[in-house]
Amino acid sequence: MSGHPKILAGAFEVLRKDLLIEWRTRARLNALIFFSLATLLLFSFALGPDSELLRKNAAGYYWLGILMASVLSLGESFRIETENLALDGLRLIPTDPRAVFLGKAFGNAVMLWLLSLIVLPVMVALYDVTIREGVAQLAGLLFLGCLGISAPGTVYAAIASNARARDVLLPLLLFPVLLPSLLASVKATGLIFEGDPMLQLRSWVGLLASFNVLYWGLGFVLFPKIIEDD
Amino acid sequence: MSGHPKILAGAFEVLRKDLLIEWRTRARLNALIFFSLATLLLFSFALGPDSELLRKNAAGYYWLGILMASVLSLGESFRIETENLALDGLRLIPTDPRAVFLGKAFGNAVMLWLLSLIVLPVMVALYDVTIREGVAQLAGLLFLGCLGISAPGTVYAAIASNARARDVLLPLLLFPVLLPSLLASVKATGLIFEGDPMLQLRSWVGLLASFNVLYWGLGFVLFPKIIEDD
Amino acid sequence: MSQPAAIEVVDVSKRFGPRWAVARLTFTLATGRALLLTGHNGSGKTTLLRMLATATFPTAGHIRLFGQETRAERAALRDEVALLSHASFLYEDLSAEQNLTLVARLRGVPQAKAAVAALLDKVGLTTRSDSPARHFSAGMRKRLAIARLLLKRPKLALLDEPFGELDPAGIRQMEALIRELKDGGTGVVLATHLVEQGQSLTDERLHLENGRAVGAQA
Amino acid sequence: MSQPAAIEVVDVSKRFGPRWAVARLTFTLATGRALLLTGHNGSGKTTLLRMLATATFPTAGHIRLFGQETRAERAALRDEVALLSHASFLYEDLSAEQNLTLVARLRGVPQAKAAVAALLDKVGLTTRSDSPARHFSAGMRKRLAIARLLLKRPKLALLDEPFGELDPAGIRQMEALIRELKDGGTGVVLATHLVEQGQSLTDERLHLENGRAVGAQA
Amino acid sequence: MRHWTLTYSSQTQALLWLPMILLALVLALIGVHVFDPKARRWTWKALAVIGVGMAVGQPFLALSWVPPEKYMGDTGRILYVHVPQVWMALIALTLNFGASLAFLLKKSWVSDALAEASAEVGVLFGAVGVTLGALWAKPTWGAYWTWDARLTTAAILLVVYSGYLALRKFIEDPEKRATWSAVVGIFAAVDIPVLWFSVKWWRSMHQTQSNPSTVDPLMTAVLRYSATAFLALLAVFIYQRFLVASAKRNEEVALPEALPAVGGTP
Ligand code: HEM
Ligand SMILES: Nc1ncnc2c1ncn2[C@@H]1O[C@H](COP(=O)(O)OP(=O)(O)OP(=O)(O)O)[C@@H](O)[C@H]1O
Ligand SMILES: Nc1ncnc2c1ncn2[C@@H]1O[C@H](COP(=O)(O)OP(=O)(O)OP(=O)(O)O)[C@@H](O)[C@H]1O
Ligand SMILES: [Mg+2]
Ligand SMILES: [Mg+2]
Repeated sequence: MSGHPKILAGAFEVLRKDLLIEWRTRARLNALIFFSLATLLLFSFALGPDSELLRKNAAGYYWLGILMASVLSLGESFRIETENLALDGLRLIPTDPRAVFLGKAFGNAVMLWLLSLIVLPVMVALYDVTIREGVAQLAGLLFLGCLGISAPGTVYAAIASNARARDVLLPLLLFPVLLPSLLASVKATGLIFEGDPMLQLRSWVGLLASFNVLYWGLGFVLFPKIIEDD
Repeated sequence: MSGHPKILAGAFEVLRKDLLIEWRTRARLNALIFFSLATLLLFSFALGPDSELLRKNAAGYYWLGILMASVLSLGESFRIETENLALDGLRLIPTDPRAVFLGKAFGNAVMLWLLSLIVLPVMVALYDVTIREGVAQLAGLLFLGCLGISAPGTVYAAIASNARARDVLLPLLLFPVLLPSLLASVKATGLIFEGDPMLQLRSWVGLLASFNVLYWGLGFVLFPKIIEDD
Repeated sequence: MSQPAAIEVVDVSKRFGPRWAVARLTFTLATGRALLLTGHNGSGKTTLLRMLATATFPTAGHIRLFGQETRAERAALRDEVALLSHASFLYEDLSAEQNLTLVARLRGVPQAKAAVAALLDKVGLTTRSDSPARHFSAGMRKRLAIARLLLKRPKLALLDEPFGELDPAGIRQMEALIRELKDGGTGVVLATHLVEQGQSLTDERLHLENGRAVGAQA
Repeated sequence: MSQPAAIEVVDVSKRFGPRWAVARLTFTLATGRALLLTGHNGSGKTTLLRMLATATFPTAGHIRLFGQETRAERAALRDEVALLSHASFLYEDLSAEQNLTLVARLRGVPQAKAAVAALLDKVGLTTRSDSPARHFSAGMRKRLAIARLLLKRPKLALLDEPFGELDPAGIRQMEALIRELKDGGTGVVLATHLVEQGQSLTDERLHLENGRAVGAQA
Repeated sequence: MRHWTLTYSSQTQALLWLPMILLALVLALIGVHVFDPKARRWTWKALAVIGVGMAVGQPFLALSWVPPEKYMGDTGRILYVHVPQVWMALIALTLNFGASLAFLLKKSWVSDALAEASAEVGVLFGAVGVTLGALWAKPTWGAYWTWDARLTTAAILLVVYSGYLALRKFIEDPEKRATWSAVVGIFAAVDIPVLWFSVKWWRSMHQTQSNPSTVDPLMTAVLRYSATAFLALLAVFIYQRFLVASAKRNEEVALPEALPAVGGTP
């Protein structure tokens, strides 16, 4: 019934729709940017004016900002699906649930990645860090990290959006599961900021990549179980 | 028309309703607790295994955790009002909009306060801090801080719940305004953890209290403008 | 003018973005009379009713209910006006009974508990009084919304498609209810697409087209 | 059995929490025939239609459409079955046109653009094709949902209160549409509280009471 | 690590085999329990007797019979509880993974109830193990808690599964609860190997798994003995919790009298 090209075509349509909605409301990315900027600022405020400390932990704060933003972004991405039972409508068109997963997860990853790139210069200025290992490498790493957040994030957001207390349930489920891959992102980003004399970057990126393969595979297989109602 | 006793009675009913919903779904507080625990873990994880650093900044992390939770809690508290235009229904009963403000803001403050108290022992253990100035004092300070978050938080949550992309809008609006009172909370809490040889605690608490008076006053006056549609 | 008109709409317009949902509308409804509001989809019926209910206010023009300006006297007027709308105003996570009790307490209904029980019985939801509204079917929600409306007899009842989603028995009950309200002296504005049914229940008719009144006012 | 029945419901029950919305229901509908579904509020009509549409599945029992089991063959069946439901399935922030285009592309409708324009015209929303669904009135949403349904002729149309919220002209159009579908060989299940109107459009009737079939099946 | 070059009498040598024999017995009982439904009436009781009996003897062995640990002295004896507790938690959570997978492959209330039981018991054992580890850490490392990789991953694992249990509480509908929590259970299981290998991946101050060949055979024996005792108790706990869970599930999904069972489980 549904060969691979059909899944990809479906995923593309879902992605296109989400980007259209984003474009029409133009709200999510804008607000996300301000949100993570505010979070970055907050860190520097709450932790006092110790700039050495800030620089040392810049990678951690940076990813925390992205993570917090991701919760909001993922929640919003499924809020539009619960209004009018739109997700039911999508399923019944029919759209392959795996296509929905791919489209939404990829869209979320791209959104987060854009966010992280836009916030990057501000973070660099605010925390006074240097990018030692090349911006292209950093951009690639950021994308990998965002992919790693968005795959489990999409699965969990689908669950949370149907349950009571959806807004609070999502981070509760998501954060702990993300911790290991987040750690890998933080460590790798830190090495890019501070230089990588012992050549550890490779192994952290490898770890992150394996998490990605695992999470995307699991999401692809398991997502249909969540949105199908049987 | 609406004397003070009537406003208070209305505020009480609104509070009662929110607590009833919370009790029926039993979801928000539970989820918030896990969420802030996960956030505390996240901080320590993302910032590396430097326990000296953690202890030093414990107050900051603690309030950041509460603040993040507050964003979710406030959003949820107005999500239930947008379904079926329930807030419109409430207004038309009629309920004094100021009663809605008082009920909701107080309910949110209590929720946050409970959260902060429940998370406190875990935080103390995780970050290895000592409470030098007395637990009762700390509890009072926490309540003051939560009141300081919930008054502007309620106003902004009401704004955000009407706008598009509400989830991302709330923190965007909330964070910058909260920075000063948050800073006061963090400093005062830090002094309680680390001792207060120079007797600065008083002035920070004073600052926090003045912010509270200001925010609650402003909220009381401005909230009706937000939920009334004219 | 011994008694002010129940509704007095003076040159009222309401804009959403670039579009006028209601445009330069003027009419009056004497106390105790019932008005039928008809018009094609999107003609502005709901918008008009929401303005009458003080849920929203005109962009231009004035509305007076019982001689009082809606914008200025909203607090007092809301006590006397009731709106049954497309949106049910229900809290999804409260049970049927809790939803009604909340309103009863806020409205200061005496013997709230008994009143709520009687109304739940009246709309046929007694057996489901503990279910949260989230678990209700479309018609059951409508019934609960009707019960909510009846907790305190209003001086003016604004009914937006009250027959929608109701089963035949429910429709008959609703008709009886409207008659009862009228007989008790309550003003009624009834917006519905079931024109014949509506006409048999009302004294006057206002037909809207693109937010404007069309034809002679009955 | 040269041709399998359009609908074959075998001892179907559906539970929500402790409550049975549909209980031990059995009936068949031959291909090309139209069924009227009636019953009081909360009797299980919507639940049954959602099961027929493969939006949800029975707790016990089997449903076969055109000889295919719903649970197993959902992907193939969804291509042939269309549901008009209480919920509109619309994306609030997409315009009318974008909502339809999305569905057209996912369904692989040829010449999507022209088809969408034709349907918008048919339901009278051409002038509003660029407005987001969020700004639509109740009836306009219903019209858009109907257009969404018609993008591809289904083999089985499941209509849950299709007349609700429509203005008189819309109701007439809907009736004509149902006749047209029937004449084209599409099976129709019509759930409505307007019994007479429904009966004139259908061949058989199923009356539900608390999730059970009542009376002889026509 | 801790080399002991003492030699033991042949009597002691023989005793060292006892834990392995008991372990075989416990495993056999668990096997019978799993594969022979009729035996379940008594197998769990036998396991309970063995588990409780061994657990009563355990303090004697751990606290006085085995000599004190070379570097940590008597505090090192927490090892005999800390380590098996953590092992049991990992076994229970792995079982949760299996049950979740089984539910998704073939829906059955048995696997759902088993998933619920194993997660809860796993979190319980894990919490005890981590708490004991923390108590141990104070004298050995000087602080109850450090942000060491093993400890952090252990904490994460507990939070992950607490989230899993919380999710189960939030969903009323039994079908949805079962499906969604199975999915979450599978995602959560990713952290089990992460925890296990954390000591290797991140050079940790926590002890790596020592190899039996480098540890004193007496210590190994007592450790195995304790693990066997806890394994028996784990099986009993999970089984009892499973009975509670399935009773509740049956109540939730029961077809009422007016509706004699048709079709059966979803
Ligand atoms: C959940 C994962 C854990 C596992 C699988 C685990 C396992 C082990 C094992 C196998 C040993 C013995 C190492 C050896 O001597 O061969 C050990 C020792 C120890 N564990 Fe854990 N443990 C875990 C968590 C913890 C936690 C959370 C703490 C403290 C908060 C902790 C504190 C200790 C201490 C202090 C020792 C003695 C270390 C030493 O000999 O230097 N463990 N653990
Ligand atoms: N999600 C749900 N959770 C719990 N109960 C539900 C749910 N959906 C429906 N029900 C219950 O199932 C029964 C049948 O509901 P259904 O919506 O099918 O009725 P209906 O015949 O369509 O009614 P109406 O004419 O009011 O639209 C009702 O008792 C309702 O309360
Ligand atoms: N919030 C809004 N934003 C923008 N436009 C709106 C909004 N609400 C209503 N409109 C527009 O105002 C007009 C009147 O809408 P209204 O809901 O009053 O119609 P109605 O007569 O109640 O229609 P129906 O019979 O379909 O319920 C419509 O063109 C609609 O698109
Ligand atoms: Mg309307
Ligand atoms: Mg229905």
